[in-house]
Amino acid sequence: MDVLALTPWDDWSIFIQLCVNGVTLGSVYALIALGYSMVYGILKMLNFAHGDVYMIGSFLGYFMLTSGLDGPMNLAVPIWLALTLVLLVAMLGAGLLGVAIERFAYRPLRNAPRIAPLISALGVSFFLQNSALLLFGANFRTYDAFTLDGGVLFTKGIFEAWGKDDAIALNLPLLNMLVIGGAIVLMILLTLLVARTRLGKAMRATAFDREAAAMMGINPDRVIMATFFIGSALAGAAGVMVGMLFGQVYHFMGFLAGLKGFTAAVVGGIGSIPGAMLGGLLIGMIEAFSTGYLPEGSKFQDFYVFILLIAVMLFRPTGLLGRADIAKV
Amino acid sequence: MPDEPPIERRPQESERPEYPDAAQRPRVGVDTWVAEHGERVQRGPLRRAAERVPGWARLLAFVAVAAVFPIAVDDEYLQRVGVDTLIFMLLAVGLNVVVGYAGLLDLGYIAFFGFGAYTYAIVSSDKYDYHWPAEATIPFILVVTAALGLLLGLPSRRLLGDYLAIVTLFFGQLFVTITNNSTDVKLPFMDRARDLTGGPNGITDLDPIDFAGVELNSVPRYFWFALALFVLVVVALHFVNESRTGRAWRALREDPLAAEAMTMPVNRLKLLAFAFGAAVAGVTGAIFASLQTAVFPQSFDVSLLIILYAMVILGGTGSLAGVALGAIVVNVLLEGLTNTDDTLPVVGETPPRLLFYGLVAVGLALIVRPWRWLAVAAAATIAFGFAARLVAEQWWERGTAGRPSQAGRIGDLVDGWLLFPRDPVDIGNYAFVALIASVLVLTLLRRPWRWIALAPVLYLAAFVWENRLIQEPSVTRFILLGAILVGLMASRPQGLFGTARVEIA
Amino acid sequence: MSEPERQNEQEGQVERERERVLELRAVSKSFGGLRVLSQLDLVVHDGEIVSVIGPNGAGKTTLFNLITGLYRPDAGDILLEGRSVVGLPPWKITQRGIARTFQTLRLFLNMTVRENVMAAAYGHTKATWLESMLRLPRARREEREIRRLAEEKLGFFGERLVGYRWDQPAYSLSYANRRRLEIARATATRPRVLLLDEPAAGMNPNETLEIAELIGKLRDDGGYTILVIEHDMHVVEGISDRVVALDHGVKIAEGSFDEVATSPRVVEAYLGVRGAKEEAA
Amino acid sequence: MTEAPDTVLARDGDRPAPLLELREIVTYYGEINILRQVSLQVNHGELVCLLGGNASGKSTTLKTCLGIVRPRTGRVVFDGEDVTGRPTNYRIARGMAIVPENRRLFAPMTVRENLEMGAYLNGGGVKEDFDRVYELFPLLHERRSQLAGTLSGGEQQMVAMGRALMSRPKLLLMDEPSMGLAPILVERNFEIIKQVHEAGVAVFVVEQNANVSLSIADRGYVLQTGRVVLEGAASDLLQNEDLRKAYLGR
Repeated sequence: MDVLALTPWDDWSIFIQLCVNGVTLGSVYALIALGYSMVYGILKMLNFAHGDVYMIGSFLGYFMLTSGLDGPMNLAVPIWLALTLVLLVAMLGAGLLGVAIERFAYRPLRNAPRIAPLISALGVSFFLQNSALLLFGANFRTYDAFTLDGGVLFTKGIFEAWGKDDAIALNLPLLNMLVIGGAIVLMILLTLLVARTRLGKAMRATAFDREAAAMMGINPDRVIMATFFIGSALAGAAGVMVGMLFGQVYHFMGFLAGLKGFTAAVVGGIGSIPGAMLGGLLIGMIEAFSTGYLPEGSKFQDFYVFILLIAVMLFRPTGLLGRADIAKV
Repeated sequence: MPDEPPIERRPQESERPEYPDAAQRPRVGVDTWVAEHGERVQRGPLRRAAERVPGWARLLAFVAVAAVFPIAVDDEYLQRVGVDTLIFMLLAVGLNVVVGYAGLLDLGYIAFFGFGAYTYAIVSSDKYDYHWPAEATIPFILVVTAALGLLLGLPSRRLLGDYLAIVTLFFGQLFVTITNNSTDVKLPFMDRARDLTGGPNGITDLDPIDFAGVELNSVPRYFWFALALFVLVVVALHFVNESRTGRAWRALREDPLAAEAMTMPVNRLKLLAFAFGAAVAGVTGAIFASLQTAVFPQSFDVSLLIILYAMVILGGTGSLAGVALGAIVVNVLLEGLTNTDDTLPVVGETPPRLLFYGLVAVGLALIVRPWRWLAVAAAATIAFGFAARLVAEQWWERGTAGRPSQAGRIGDLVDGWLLFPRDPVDIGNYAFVALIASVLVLTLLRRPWRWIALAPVLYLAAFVWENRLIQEPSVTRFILLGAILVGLMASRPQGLFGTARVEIA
Repeated sequence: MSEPERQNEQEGQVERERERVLELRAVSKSFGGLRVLSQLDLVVHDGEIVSVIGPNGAGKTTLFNLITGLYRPDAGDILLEGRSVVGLPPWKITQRGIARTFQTLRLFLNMTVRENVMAAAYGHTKATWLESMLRLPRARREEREIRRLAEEKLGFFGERLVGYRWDQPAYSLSYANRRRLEIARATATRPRVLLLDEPAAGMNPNETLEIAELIGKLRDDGGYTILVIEHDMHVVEGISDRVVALDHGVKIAEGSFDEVATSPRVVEAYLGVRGAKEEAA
Repeated sequence: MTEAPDTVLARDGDRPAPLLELREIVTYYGEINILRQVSLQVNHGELVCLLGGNASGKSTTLKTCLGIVRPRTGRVVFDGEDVTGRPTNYRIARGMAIVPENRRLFAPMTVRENLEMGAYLNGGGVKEDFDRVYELFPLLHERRSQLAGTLSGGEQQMVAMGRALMSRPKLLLMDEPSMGLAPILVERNFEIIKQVHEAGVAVFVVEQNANVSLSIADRGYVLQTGRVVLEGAASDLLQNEDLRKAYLGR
């Protein structure tokens, strides 16, 4: 028992607060993981540049937010519209970036040895990171989402207190609710798209057998492009959400977030959309709980996530919701 | 026979010459695939000649040239670049075992390098007050890094290449996080919180390697030590590669399932490859640490990984000579791009500028065919520049108010040709983004338009270089490296010196 | 026509005495609720050539994958020379004496023809990497031996895979030669039992004829016990001591070629009316 | 029966232009030369087969027709139009359809979804298309919500045929319809091909099994290491000595 710095029994309000943080963070990771998973499903490659697309999306949101004349966006529009606008711009920009990356870095390598697009992806990632460093500098930029309404709305909890006998304080900041809600809406839209629409079916067909799909008249290039657009747009959305949550962005933020999203996708079962969501949530929770309960958790949360990854790899190599491909012999 | 015999098509004149015994060969039902394979493959004469030089001769030639390098070059900076290059070559051949031979994507390789360096630091400094002799330290590091490699490989043993990539990438990141943060750690078995790794300040004042009575107290000595180790490692790896173990590695790279069905314990072999790579990286780390006389977490971050992969890929995975060559090319390139202080004696120009314009020229020469178009493009670019300058002098004074930020012969030349805005940073940034977009668009354009658009794009590249990139050499070289990696993959996935492999999905 | 019959007659008497090299006992396998093999019993005796036929999806290749350890049976036992091999990894099973070829050809394409065969000798060579690194005598001797072994195995195919072809990459081989190389590679593991998965698929009639002869030669000269999946009924007729017909994972007929080919269930599920007519003709 | 407008009357040969024509196609795969000056044609409503051993370039020829492989030189003309530079989806929209080798169904999708994919360019198929296919293969109607990967070999073949017919093709390309199939399925398969052909659709079969394909074809070509070495009426080819020796055996 000494191992743990704190246990949930000590203070339930902390437990609940950590849950909220975990779910919030988890939904962001899930959004990033979805991009990895979708791209892996259709191209069978890990898009290492995905984290950097997320970073660029975040910066695009930042510039949109601060595009007003004096500091934060002070256009004469309601806050919800401003936020939607920021989100849309980031998603569109990140989506287009994803499409460009696919077109120029991955498409020429469709028939190359498997390792080639991975290397190319590393190159793109490195290029984007350093370009961002050149363009935006090494400093953190502050995401002034709070100043949009004078910092009143976002910090105010939905339930300021939840007075019960054991006096558990519950604070659900609106910002967290917005992030969670936004992520859920995006994920529902994505699930519907893949299951119901013609594009979704084409995506599934292309993911299963690209050449056969081409033989049906599906243009795989276009389907892959759409996949990259959607996946990258989700990453862009995640970038804005993270910027608002933590209040800052910087050029190297994509690497670690990408790694976590990536882990989420693998833990959930790569190629599986619900898997990515579950994996994201799990990792968000682990990070949150490790800061509260595990030894040296705030410094070594990455370590605990890594342990989770190893554990899943050991006991369920296909991920929690992934299906084992029967080896075709 | 039927009334109307089926038409038989004789090969036409324009086709390849027939074999002398063509008349006797049966025409239907015989597969001539193999017999004609040789002539069906197109391959340059230069490459065929190069392939005929035996490996040991190449190694000998290299050693002969390299051994005199520290004597011939009496400049400590250059000698230091030489040692660094050898360290990179060692790292590259080690990585090649994992990536090239066994086909495993190991993205945590740098962590083994760092682990070796930190282990050296721990046993050879005042930090823990150990001062082991190098004769013990080096074998020790060899064994512990190999063991760590095995440990990391274990959970990945059932996994496909991609999953291994993420586990190892994460591991590499974790290594930096842990070394960076272990300044004030209280683990369950400790009585109090302790500083384990020195955090960002690292461990300093390491002992120099003192191997078999020879203390490595100068850069040339490190150079020879690294060279000897390199030769040892290359010969050892070559022998292993030629043996049943190496054959099994290659087999599992080709088809792990078939390899397993043919008596090869795939997982064990993967782990072995992993441990081999780790051991080479660990020992190299020890040399690196003692050369630096200090270790810091930042030395082992992901940039180094990318650089190493660039080396291995550029050289062509799987070939020892190729990856070593790749290491030389990439390291010299990167060094050259950051060295803005020196002006090269003969050409009277700083290395970065020379390299940049050189790279652009070589890149164009590789892509543009026929070469007379190159002259046209150059002329068009020059003309475009003067025209732009002329226009700007009329209408946009701010655009010509600046000066080249570095002196040099090329700097003087471009001064009257390029635009130099007064405040180049912002404009340079926008121009940089525009340059990326226009280069991408250029690859999409069709023939005549591509040539027409080439001149302005080249001019834009020069503009961005002179106004923005040249001022931040340490960022620029990585941008260029990333771009080269992507470009190389798109145009020649087997690397500059590698042979294409046939892969059937 | 009387030849197989006579043999079959003898079979009954001799069966007890002949060694059961490979035996499957009530083996079942499902994938995601889909039953691919159920309660399959199969015995292959020493020196026998047994053919497995059946429509696509009948579970033939699954059977091979189970025997070679790529899949693990849900139930039942698989015995090689009386010892169970269930649960062993594929490489160990091959080392014990079951080698196979693949229907879809899985050669090491970028390795040379000779290296392909040499690689398969991994299981019965012992030199460690350290010995190889130092070029110790054992490593050198083994290397010479497996080189000779590879050349001998390749020589089994007459002139097809010898001489300059030794040093050509496997991808440059013709389809038929790739099939031959796969067989050579399998025999280099020194197996007792050879599993051949559609060895004549994609070959023209001449090559098919040749491969049928070769399978007989493998048994007679090489001493292998052979289990083979084949669609070409001419091949099946020409080589088999016994034929087993599967449909939907169940054995629907077993016996001499004639017995199986005329079994109504086999005609209905596999041969079709025309196919049966052709066989009768 | 299947309604394939425009092509029903095309068999009497009053139209001189062939439906599909390959002109001196040269193809490379990486550094290796696969097709060397292959020329052939398929007329309206005709059933043509292309024979050849493995690695003779049969499948590459077919992929060239469809635009999956681009030739280095040579032209592909379909229905009077040069489609050499056109992508696959364009050619399919103009009336090609293919039953790929080994069927290549979308295993994790249902039978109905597989059929929809066949009519992808028509927005997933209208009711008549489904009715037409279900009429030809009533079993598919029964199995329409089942996952294609769980069907037996024969049923999968029906889905593959049905999927190709969903786009109402003028030309049906068939890649090795007998490859790796049980005798009973080969037999059924070729009956279906005959049926489709009799409904007026031109069929181009690429096969290794000379006997069964020549017995239903109008004309045939023999391909060998990337060259057409023989061509003629199917009945004549069946008599050809070289071909008999090489492809028909005994």
